[in-house]
Amino acid sequence: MKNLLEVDIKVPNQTKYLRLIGQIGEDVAGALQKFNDSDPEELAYHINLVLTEAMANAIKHANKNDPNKDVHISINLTDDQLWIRVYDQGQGFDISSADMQTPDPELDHGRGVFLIRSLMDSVKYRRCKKGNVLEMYKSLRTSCDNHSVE
Amino acid sequence: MKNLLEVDIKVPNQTKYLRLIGQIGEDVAGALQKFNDSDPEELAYHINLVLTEAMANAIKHANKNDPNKDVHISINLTDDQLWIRVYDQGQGFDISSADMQTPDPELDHGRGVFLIRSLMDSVKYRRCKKGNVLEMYKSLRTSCDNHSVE
Amino acid sequence: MIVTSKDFDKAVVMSIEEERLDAHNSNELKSQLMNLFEEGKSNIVIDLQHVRFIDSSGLGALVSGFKNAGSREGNVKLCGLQKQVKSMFELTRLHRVFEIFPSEEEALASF
Amino acid sequence: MIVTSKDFDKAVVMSIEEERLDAHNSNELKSQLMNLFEEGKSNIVIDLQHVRFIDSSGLGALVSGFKNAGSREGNVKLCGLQKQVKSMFELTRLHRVFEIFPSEEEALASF
Ligand SMILES: Nc1ncnc2c1ncn2[C@@H]1O[C@H](COP(=O)(O)OP(=O)(O)O)[C@@H](O)[C@H]1O
Ligand SMILES: Nc1ncnc2c1ncn2[C@@H]1O[C@H](COP(=O)(O)OP(=O)(O)O)[C@@H](O)[C@H]1O
Repeated sequence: MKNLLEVDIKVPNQTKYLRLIGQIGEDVAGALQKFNDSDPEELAYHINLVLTEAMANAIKHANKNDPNKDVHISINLTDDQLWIRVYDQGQGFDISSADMQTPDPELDHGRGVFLIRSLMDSVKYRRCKKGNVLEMYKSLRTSCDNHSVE
Repeated sequence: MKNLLEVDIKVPNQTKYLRLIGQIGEDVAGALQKFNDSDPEELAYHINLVLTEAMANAIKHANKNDPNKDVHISINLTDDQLWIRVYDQGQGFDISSADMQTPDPELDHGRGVFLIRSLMDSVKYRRCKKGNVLEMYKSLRTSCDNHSVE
Repeated sequence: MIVTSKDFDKAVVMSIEEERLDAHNSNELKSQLMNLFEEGKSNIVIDLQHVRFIDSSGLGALVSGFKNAGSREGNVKLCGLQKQVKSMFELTRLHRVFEIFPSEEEALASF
Repeated sequence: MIVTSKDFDKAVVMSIEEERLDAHNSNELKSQLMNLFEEGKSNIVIDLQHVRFIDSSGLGALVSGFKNAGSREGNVKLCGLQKQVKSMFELTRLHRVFEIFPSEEEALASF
């Protein structure tokens, strides 16, 4: 599978950059001509959202809001596969503890990992060279398999 | 000078991706709160344009429209400096031969390098590891030097 | 964060004049709601018509307002949800927590 | 590339229904203009009101149409330029080549 599109981004560990990262995710979605069963705006929203959730967790929980740290994000798109990786410099956490149950509707937090898991096909969190990476994968194959890039 | 923002992109050597690259350039411009003497929309347009012109030249003149080649683009933004680099896999050319004179208004081509030079503070074209790079620099320092990133 | 508030007989309508509600501005939404509670206003309609994007922390700020209003015998109701925003409430089952109305008028009439 | 054409007594108005005119679609603009010339239509108003972005190859396609029209005793005039698009014509001195009008009506009246 040829790698069609690779976007690597390094931004300061600050929430004001969430908008930029989400926007770039929407642009990448816009480069897809045919979509998964979802409509184009929905896919753009979902990519924006998982990037925003993963980056916000890296900023808050892993990098402890230290503005001198960085968040590194990579987006890889082929004809029918989307990979998003968000790297943090924290101590890590056990993602299996955040289970797939719908979060308690009365809680004012704790919906980020749930949303990511709901919208992506597979989610892994593992150690890597300089910290940890949240690795999210989504198949973009249509039912009739006539998917292509614009 | 701390590197605030780094975006690295690899796309297939196809003009249909010009829009995506230009759009990402506009997003990066949008992350700047205060601007050069220009207004925000103007700076966004200029970044979109120089990316589009440089990438179109890499696709057409260097990579000879070969759809299996790639174009590699890097955008670096600090508080007051913008660097844009566009890498091609061609045989290179002598950029000094494209001089600073306004192109003949009757010609239907030959305005790309002129526009890039008009809008950026410095432009260099040189050999690098796997080909050539067009390196464009712009200072974002305001007259009163109170520039900052949003 | 830009927020405008209008006082009506039965409730305050707070309109979020932002395209995006995320971890960068959701704390400010929480504190804007707190200000209203401290002024004794606990029946609130939040107009989301300008919000194109909401993340989990934006949802969380709304839940926190909802709980605070409840503890003061008030309520937080929502209106003007765009399609994608609405689907976030459905995905997280929050459409069963909040009363959601198409328009400000309908939300106000329900108090 | 989406382009709509309307025939008037004195000229054809060709409206570019694209946000962006760049090296990806400028050749198509050239050939759409060629089609009109081959139908014997050489007085043309190009309405750019929807074009938010134009690059050097978009400008080049317009110049090529202008020269072709001239060689057929016709003219290509422009209308509806957005602010940033207009500034590209000024930077490249093409505002001295083309007659540029605020509206389609004014462009048509000038033939
Ligand atoms: N990158 C990370 N590094 C460390 N801990 C994390 C990371 N991402 C998530 N977590 C942990 O998982 C929990 C659940 O995350 P999430 O579902 O996004 O909810 P929230 O961030 O609102 O608490 C967090 O409270 C945090 O303890
Ligand atoms: N990356 C490149 N590799 C090889 N030649 C180039 C490259 N960029 C520009 N050129 C040369 O410089 C000339 C001027 O480029 P430009 O001003 O963009 O005009 P145009 O592309 O319309 O001819 C081109 O015609 C080409 O010969």
